[in-house]
Amino acid sequence: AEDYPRTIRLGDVGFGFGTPYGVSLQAVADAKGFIAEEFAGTGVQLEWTYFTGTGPAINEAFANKQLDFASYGAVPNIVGKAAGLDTVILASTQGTNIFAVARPDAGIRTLADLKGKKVALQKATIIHWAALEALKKAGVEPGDFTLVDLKNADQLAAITAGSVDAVFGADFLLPLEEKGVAKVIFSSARDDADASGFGGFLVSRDFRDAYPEATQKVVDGYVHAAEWIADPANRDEVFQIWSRAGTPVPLIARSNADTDFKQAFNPRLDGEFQKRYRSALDFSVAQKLVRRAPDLTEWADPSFLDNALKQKGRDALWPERRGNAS
Amino acid sequence: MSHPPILSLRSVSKSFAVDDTRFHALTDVDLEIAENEIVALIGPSGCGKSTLLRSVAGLEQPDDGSIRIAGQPVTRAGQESAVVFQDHRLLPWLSLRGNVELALEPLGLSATERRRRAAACIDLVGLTQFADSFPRQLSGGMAQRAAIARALVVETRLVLMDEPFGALDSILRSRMQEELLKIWQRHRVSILIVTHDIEEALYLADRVVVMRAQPGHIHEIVPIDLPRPRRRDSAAFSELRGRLLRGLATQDHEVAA
Amino acid sequence: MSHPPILSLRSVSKSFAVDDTRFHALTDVDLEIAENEIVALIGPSGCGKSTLLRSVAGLEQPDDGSIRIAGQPVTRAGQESAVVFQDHRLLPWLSLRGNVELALEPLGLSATERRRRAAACIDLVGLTQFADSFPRQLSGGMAQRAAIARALVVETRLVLMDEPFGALDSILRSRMQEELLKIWQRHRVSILIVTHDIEEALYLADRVVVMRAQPGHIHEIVPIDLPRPRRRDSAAFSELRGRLLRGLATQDHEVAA
Amino acid sequence: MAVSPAQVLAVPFADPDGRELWAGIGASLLRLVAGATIGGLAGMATGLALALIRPLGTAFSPTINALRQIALFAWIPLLTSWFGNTETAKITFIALATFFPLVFATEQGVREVPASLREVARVLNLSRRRQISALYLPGALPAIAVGVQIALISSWIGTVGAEYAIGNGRGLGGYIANARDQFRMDIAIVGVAALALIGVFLQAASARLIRHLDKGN
Amino acid sequence: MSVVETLGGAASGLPASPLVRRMGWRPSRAVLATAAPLALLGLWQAVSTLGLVAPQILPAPSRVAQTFLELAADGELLAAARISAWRLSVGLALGATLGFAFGILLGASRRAEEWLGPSFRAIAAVPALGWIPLLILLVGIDEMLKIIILTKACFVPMAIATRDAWRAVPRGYAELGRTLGLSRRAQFTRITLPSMTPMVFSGLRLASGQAFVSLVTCEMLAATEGIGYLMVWGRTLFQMDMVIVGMIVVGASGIALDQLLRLTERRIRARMGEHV
Ligand SMILES: Nc1ncnc2c1ncn2[C@@H]1O[C@H](COP(=O)(O)OP(=O)(O)OP(=O)(O)O)[C@@H](O)[C@H]1O
Ligand SMILES: Nc1ncnc2c1ncn2[C@@H]1O[C@H](COP(=O)(O)OP(=O)(O)OP(=O)(O)O)[C@@H](O)[C@H]1O
Ligand SMILES: [Mg+2]
Ligand SMILES: [Mg+2]
Repeated sequence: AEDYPRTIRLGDVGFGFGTPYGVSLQAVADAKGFIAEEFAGTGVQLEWTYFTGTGPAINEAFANKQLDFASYGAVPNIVGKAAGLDTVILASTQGTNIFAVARPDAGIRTLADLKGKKVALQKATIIHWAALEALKKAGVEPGDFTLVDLKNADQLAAITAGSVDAVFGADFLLPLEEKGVAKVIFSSARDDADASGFGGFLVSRDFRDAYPEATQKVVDGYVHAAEWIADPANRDEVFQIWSRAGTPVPLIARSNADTDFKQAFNPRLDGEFQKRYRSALDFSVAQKLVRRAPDLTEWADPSFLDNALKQKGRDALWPERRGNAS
Repeated sequence: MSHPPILSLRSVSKSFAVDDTRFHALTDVDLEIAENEIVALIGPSGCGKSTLLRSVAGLEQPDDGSIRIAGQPVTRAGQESAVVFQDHRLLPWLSLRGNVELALEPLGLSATERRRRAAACIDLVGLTQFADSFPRQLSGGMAQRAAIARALVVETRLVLMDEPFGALDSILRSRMQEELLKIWQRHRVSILIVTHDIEEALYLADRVVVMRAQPGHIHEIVPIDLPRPRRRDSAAFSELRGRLLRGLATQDHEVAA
Repeated sequence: MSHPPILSLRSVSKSFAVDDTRFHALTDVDLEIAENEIVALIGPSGCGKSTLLRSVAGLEQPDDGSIRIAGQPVTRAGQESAVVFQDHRLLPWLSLRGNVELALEPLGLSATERRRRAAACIDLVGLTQFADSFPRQLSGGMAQRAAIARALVVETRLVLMDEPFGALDSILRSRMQEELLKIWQRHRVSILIVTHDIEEALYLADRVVVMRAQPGHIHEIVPIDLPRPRRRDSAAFSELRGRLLRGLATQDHEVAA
Repeated sequence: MAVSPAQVLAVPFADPDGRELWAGIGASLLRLVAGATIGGLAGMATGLALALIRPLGTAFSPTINALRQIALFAWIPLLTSWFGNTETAKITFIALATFFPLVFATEQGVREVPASLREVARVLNLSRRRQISALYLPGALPAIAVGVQIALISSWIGTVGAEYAIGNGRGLGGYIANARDQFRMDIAIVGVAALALIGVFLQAASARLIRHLDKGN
Repeated sequence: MSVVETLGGAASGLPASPLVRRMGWRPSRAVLATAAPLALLGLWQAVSTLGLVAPQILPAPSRVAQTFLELAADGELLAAARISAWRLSVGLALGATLGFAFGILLGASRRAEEWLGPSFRAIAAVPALGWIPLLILLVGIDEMLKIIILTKACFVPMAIATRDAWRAVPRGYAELGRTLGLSRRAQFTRITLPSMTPMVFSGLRLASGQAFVSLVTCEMLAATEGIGYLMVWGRTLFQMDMVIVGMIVVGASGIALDQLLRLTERRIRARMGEHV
């Protein structure tokens, strides 16, 4: 009984009018019971919280010892780590598809057209990071446009009211196109996978040290979920699960049209992971989001993931990526 | 009375709406005041003394009857009369001089003329050295004298006073009464004074008007033919006091609010 | 005075700090009050009447001297005495009965006993039918009688009154004076009453204490040996009035605040 | 983003997301009751203590007054960092929103109980407890009543504000925030209207309650 | 008075004479009032130094001070404070002026109260939090939004206070003005206005308090600069020291403005001869 805690608390990003629901891999693991079945017979309770406050909220929850596991974007978890949260990265996750939309009358067709324009996004998020990456590749330097820091809801209002020309964000931007307020000019899944959101599945170090066995089981369940979601046959069911958060299925389908779930939820802590996290670290330092960059090798602990991948030939499903550092 | 009346009220009535019914504060009041006369109004609380005075001051509009000052019907507040209220009502944000000068503003005088006249009146009430003091720096008696100065400065021929010394202690009060008489002798104005103090009425007035309540009306008018200065311990004084007391005491005057 | 004193003051002094200097409100006051005696305090405004009374009530702490009630030094407010203030000071959120019963609470009586005694006292002051009214529903005179009931209900042997009828009009006031004497005759308490009304003092008191200001001290004590009921228009009354008036009038009493 | 009034009216009944309004209002009101009770009682007790115990008042009144000057919403980041996105954070915030107006009103009200009535309590030899229950509390009631009215509005804004800014869980604030995030202006308008209506209702109810209590004056 | 009695008096529990009381140490107001915050500060530093609370939850005061200096040095704090102050002053100036005028209208005219009162109360009932989502659509996210919200926040308490002040002008003063035969204008400037001053000022102080609350609310929810934004940014970066610096700046400016208004009021009333 000492090997397991009574409850295990997991957190992820979520939305919803009533109680929020998740829109990522944990929501699938939750709905399908992949982690719960690992603990069958142990009496361990799983407690899922889907945070509408996203990154900072999850950091606060870790700080207050209200969470054991959480998935969230690289930028906020770097911020948390740098501020002294003692977390450990267990797996990586790509997940979020990043979009850019522009006002139809602004004459913007590609990212390169954003020079000299007013662009809204929420700073200190993976979207901020991904947007700068994507823009850099399109030849637009940070000095070439005006950046306006707005939260999701305000971005919608701002582009509708014409206060900004373009917005970088997630799938919540897509309805704008339907309503004719804006049109999509960029989708990371379609145009540049390197500019997709990237993050990690983290555990608090205290938990890992106290309950290595439970940690292993959680990772096993997590990888099981990633394996299940990677199967294209399950796509429709995934959309159903995600739609509980309030987004209609067709919209989810459209926003994920170009997403390969196998790659998006690739849990590997491999070269690709190293590359993306280094980029996020550089970004965080350059943007002065952190006072000091955390040490990645000390931070990530692939042992649990490796155990999980060894089972049932999952190794083959996700071959190691080299991650040719750019 | 040899002079023509400065003030005359003819069958004045006034009622107030109180919870759907009408409360008759004054019914059919007839009264004349001659030039230079002092008339005191006494009567139990609620008998309409203040209402009568306020009607003369133009602060209330009688339902019926006519009020004339120097022959003119009263149509607006402060017409040809000056008022001294029980609470001095000096404006706290003005100095004594400022308060007195304020009364002169509507007269359209020059600033120097205003100042001269205010100073003269302040001197009359013996407050010259306090002219620049603010009301809070004055004692009750001084403030009341200042209020009298403010009433006199406009030189109306009729001064209305509603219990002007009610808030003062008895010693101060008798001194103020003497001062009022002195001022009156020098200034020659007519005074209508409300009081609830029989002695005060007896000491000051040429005639005492005794009112009664429910409805408010004049019960009797008692001429006080005592020579001035009057002595409160004289037999005639005592006799008149007894008469007024009887006139008042027959009526139950205490009513729950 | 055949009885032992219920109250005795021995060389009581009291000063207040006013702008770095000390203002002497009372110096060296000696006074005794016998059982069943009524003593009136008169004097110009500011001569320390209230300060003296408040010291006896335990509301002020004298700098010097001793105050004893029934032989015991006064150490706390309301010790062995009951107080009637000028303003009735009824708690506005309690009914008349509630106010009177409140005074009985520290005595640790049963609720029924409290109610019985309160009802008896309210009856004594003639307010039985208003027992459930709130203070705002009472006229000034009724509220003051209620305050007297509250003071009497605890049955202390000494009642202190600071200008208890000062706010009432003269007719109501003389009626209250008579009532007070009736109650006193039935209840046999000692009364120390502050007043600024010479007639009131003469009408009520066995002895009148005349105080003077700067510093506050006792100027003279005048025994009033008139039989009760007293007549205000009797020659002896007038004579005593004159004497007290002279005792008071020689001092300048008006001071700017 | 024009939405027709008819559309908006239908939202709380017809729309599956819009229907969450009722549960949200319920959750908000529960939170309001919890937070306002804690904050209100604490505020009154503190105000009473500050006014009646002199050294305590001199020592802490200025500090509390200074803390009061920190605009309410400025507490949110601190509270979330202390309590996370939890009920505790929200209820603490609501309690704070109630606490400050009431401390101030109670302290002021008790201080302003006329010295003349305090003296009555003293000469009547009332016990400390009775002085508080028979004199200070009823005497301060008008001031406390005004404080309660301010506190009620402030705690209602605090409730919705906490839900809006802290997120997670049901509540009217979360409802509005979500409507904005999903760009459902019809739902947002319904939420804001509910916010205003409940505010007006609370104000009217408190005014009536106070009139009922304040029978002595 | 005999010696025995003096002793008796003292022994029976009479408080010491004023002389003794004056000699005895009594903590002065100022000492007590500063002792409390200093003690709290000490406690805070002790808690941090002893590591009882994680620094990311409650940074030490020294850390906060350092952050304050850093933010002040690189101009970030000043820039934020400047934009917030600008919004605040414009909102306060507009809101207070309009509120004053509207309050006079409500006070002076029964009909205005009957016609405009209900809609005024309805508007007043919706807090800044409610206005932001709607206004943002109408006027966008620019300065206009903040100005409107702050103006409304000041307008409401100012209008209420002015209306009540108008109604609270003692009837006696109004009557005096009439019996003196003052013109309407003179009655307003010489009597009504001066006697309204204290209540209008307390309305102004209330308005400034409301302005601060709304300023922080809208800067936290919909702004890209200002002190409120600085605090949200601190939260995003998980740097509580930055958040606390923001709180201190907001609190200190709130106190400063309140004191400034009190002082102005005292000056004005003192010049009008009142004892304050
Ligand atoms: N504006 C009013 N509305 C209703 N009733 C009024 C009004 N003014 C006066 N009254 C009533 O009219 C009656 C007469 O009032 P008034 O003030 O003239 O009495 P008074 O003789 O001056 O009494 P006091 O000696 O107490 O001053 C009172 O019963 C009073 O309640
Ligand atoms: N708490 C106090 N602080 C300073 N001075 C005081 C205080 N209480 C009374 N005094 C002063 O002591 C003097 C005596 O006051 P007291 O109230 O005893 O006079 P009084 O004889 O009752 O006058 P009145 O007839 O006006 O009631 C006055 O000059 C008063 O200003
Ligand atoms: Mg009257
Ligand atoms: Mg006195």
